Amino acid sequence: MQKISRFDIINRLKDLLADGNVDRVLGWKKGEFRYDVTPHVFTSAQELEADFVWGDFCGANFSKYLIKETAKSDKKVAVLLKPCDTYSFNQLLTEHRFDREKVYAVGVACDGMADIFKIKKITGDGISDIKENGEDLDVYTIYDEKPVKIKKTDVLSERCLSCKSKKHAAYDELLGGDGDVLDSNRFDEVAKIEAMTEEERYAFWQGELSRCIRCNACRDVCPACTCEKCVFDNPNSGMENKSPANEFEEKLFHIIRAFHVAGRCTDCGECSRVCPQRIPLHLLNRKFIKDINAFYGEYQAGEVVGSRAPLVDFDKEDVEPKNAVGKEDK
Amino acid sequence: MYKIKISDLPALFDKLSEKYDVFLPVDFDNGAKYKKYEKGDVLSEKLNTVKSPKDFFFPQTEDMMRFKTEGKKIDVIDIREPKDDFIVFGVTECDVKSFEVLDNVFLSEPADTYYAEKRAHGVLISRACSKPSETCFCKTYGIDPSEPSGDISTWKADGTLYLRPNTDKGEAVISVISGILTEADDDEVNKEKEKINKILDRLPLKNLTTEGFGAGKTAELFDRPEWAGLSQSCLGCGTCTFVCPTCQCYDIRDFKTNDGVIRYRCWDSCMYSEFTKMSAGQPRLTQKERFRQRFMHKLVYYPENNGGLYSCVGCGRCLQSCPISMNIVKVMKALGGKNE
Amino acid sequence: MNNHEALMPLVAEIVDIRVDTPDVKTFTVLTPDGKKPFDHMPGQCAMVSAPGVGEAMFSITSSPTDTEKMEFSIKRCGGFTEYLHGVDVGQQITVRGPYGRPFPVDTEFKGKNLLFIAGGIGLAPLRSVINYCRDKKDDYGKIDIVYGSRSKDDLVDYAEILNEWCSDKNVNVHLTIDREQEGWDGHVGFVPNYVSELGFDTNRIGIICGPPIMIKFTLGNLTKLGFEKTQIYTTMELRMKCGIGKCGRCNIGSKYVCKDGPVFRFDELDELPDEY
Amino acid sequence: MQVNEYKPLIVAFCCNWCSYAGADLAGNNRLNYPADVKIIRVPCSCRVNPAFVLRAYQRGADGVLICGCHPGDCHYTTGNYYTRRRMALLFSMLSYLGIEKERTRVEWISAAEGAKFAATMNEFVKTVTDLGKNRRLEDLRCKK
Repeated sequence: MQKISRFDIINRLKDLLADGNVDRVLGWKKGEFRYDVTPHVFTSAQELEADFVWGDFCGANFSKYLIKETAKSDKKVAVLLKPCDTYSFNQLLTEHRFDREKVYAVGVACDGMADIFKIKKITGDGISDIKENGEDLDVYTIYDEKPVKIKKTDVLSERCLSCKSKKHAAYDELLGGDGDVLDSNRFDEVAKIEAMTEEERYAFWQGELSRCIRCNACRDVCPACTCEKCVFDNPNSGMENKSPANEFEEKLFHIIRAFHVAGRCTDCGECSRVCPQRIPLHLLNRKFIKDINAFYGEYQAGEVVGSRAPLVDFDKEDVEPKNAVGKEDK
Repeated sequence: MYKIKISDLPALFDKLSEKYDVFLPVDFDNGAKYKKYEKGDVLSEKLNTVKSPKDFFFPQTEDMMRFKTEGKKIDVIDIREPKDDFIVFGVTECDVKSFEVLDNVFLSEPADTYYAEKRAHGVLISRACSKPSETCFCKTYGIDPSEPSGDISTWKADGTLYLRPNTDKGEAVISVISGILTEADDDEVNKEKEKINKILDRLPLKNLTTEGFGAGKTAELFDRPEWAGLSQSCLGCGTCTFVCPTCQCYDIRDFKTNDGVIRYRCWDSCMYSEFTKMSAGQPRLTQKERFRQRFMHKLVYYPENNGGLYSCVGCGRCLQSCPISMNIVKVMKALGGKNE
Repeated sequence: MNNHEALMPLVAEIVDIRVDTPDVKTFTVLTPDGKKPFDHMPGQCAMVSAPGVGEAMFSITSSPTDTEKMEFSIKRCGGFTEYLHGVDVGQQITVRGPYGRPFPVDTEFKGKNLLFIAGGIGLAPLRSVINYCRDKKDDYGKIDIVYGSRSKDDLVDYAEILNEWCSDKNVNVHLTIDREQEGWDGHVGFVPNYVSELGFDTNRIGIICGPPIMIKFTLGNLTKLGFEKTQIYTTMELRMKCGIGKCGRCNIGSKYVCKDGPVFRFDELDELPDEY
Repeated sequence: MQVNEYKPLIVAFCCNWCSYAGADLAGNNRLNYPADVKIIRVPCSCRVNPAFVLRAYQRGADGVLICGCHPGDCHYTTGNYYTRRRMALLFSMLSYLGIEKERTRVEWISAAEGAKFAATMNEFVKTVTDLGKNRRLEDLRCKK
């Protein structure tokens, strides 16, 4: 159950629109089913009342949309940001990707998002409705009158299982209060892979990455991937490619994708959320984050606007590359 | 009509794989996926595989030819090898119908020989959808998932699999396994069909119609203001086009190896910004035009060129995969129906 | 066309390169054994490729009546054309085709007066029709050609225009350049205006090719002269990969430029969405 | 034994100011190192994008070496400090993906260290020879 209700959010957003502070709101729009929520720009109170949703399936991070949205008009846009989204928000500001003055950031408290894929693994296909019921989700299907009761904690999306922070890193106002930076276990999975033998690691990633269909969803959704022309789309880069033609191309794409956001990735988890093949892409990004923390000191991208990213910084006493590999667990 | 106990399916697959390469949907951690049958593989209960079976006929990447160059000389080398017969098992009716859509494109003159060769050697064994998903809307296009077509149709009922060959190719396959099949009548299958049809009436998208779309609707739909709102949060990734069983756009590219050039084709997506880009300009400038192209193509342009047939089969894959959950159903609901 | 191998190209050799303007060259192409690669009709295109560099669609600029060779006039404007402009005679390339719907030279054009209007490299696709009609002059009425370019040096096929076209009895050539230039005593001004000045009667078929902006204004001016859209043709260009209406990128509405075009009559274009 | 003796292909990115000069010195002093090392001169080791390393493997390299000035001696003052961070992360990632960590290496070689250059190359070629062919980051299309 989310701390703040849809009703309260709408009321506040309506006020903001009425005050003329903002002329539009970037929020979540309801879909055909409970879980297929779409990012949408709302321009009126009526529209908000009819279509705005807030609940366990509002995973989409709006930070990246602000680049496009703020360029459209001089009026302020209100944006709803969950705690993890605010880190991306700050990171984009650090990189001067949009004008802070044109944004009114509304932080919403988040209790974690559910993963429909995990739900379907329990209930099967044919979901007709999902109702929030305290700490549970009641999932109704067209095959049964009675709902399947699922504990939300059992179907939390991957990134929420190891939530790094319930504290908003940026906001103009908060709805539902603020939380704390959490002592997250998000590097456990990475450590598990590091502990494997070289052959096991190779086999693991071979299995994961071979599913890639190069739809580019991970890249296009990533708030840190904001190049105007990606090397993979640029015929002059020498590495333009559209298809996972073989194992090499798969690895090339994913290593470069993760590397390019290394030090800038806030670990928002959008890449893994959107992957149609459910490749745990966040484990690549987290590896870089973990290494950066181990080699160059704790760093959380997007925590502070204007912080210097580790890859555009150095220390004379930095670890030598040959000593780095395998020394991640200091 | 023939039948075999579900518990005897491994024997059936073993027998078939002696003669054919058999591909069937198998459950993996990340969803169902077509896989070449190996002993011990179990047919998935899930109807939708993440990727559609179009892969077998129109693979994501396909080498077409090689070039050897020496000085100013070029040598074109045909690298196609003869294809063996293969079976794709457990294809749902929407996916079977997707081949009709692809055939109209690839087999129309001049035929695409790469695709045609695979179609000639592929045997489609379909299956009735006993447990459709909430995202299914094949009925919208008049597709009947209780009456699957393909070379052989199958139904699952009461621990038994019923098989009915529909074509010569299908008969040939049946003759390979006839030793382990027994003859059956239609009763159980008819009961199963009835059951399926009752379920179809409970599907949430059962009332979706194609009203407002189809041949001749270009002028009416092209400049509708709704496109801007529908496409505003589209990321421009290619997920919908890559999981779609009917999307068929491709790119032809060259890869320079250390020894000549491979010309290959790979799936492309109208959602990509460089799709139509040329030195002279770009006719589809923003994501709105690209987004509109995809749906106009499926719902208007394709039917215009193919006797009213829509190039969507209602499999629902894009509903499940789109990162922002924008999809053809939402587009049809926003633009279709009666226009006031 | 060899229907069975629609995507399989033929090897061809560049046997002659003519420099037309600073950025246009005309390439003469034959098969390695010295023949014309394939037959075509005026207005049709071919996919020209250099393996590892690129493949692109070009109009065949030589006339079908030339049974000896095939020619392409190509402007340098992208990666692949840059490459072509750098090669020497003897370089092999690949070609496949012919693709697309030709100009209706044997039906609607037959017995009519023809008015060709071209700008810059836009003459390339029309040259094949012009020469076809010149070679079969008994089948057609009077031919007028209005051709303009930025400068005298940018006129494609200048030598052929002067030496052959101008000396043809039933051909009238009207040349113009955008700005005054030393050594030019012909007309100066933009093509659309020149067309209005020349004031053609409507007893003819118009065929326009050139930059989009030129096409737009010329069409307007022809309409003012009383031309119907049903008697004006043009030829289009969009990005293509397959050439046979399957790869899905050159469509305008339900029409594929590679298959249903590149030649369109303006009333046909009116029915298509404005996305080109 | 001699028939199939495996000779690895090594790509060495050498910084123009130190390592490339070091290679020169090695040559002038007639110090031997295997001919299978292909040197690519770069203005600074910092010019080496991680994609270059991967592309070298794609094109058939069995080992990749990045050579730059000693930290603190960069011609551009700080370039190699960035190289150091970048490559530390890249190598760690490659190892994470199960690719032999010994295949890729960074070495600091000054213009005066001709002997070190030759010794490094000899030693690296031996290491890669022992590892065998690069199988985990190969692109089959580029083979043969």
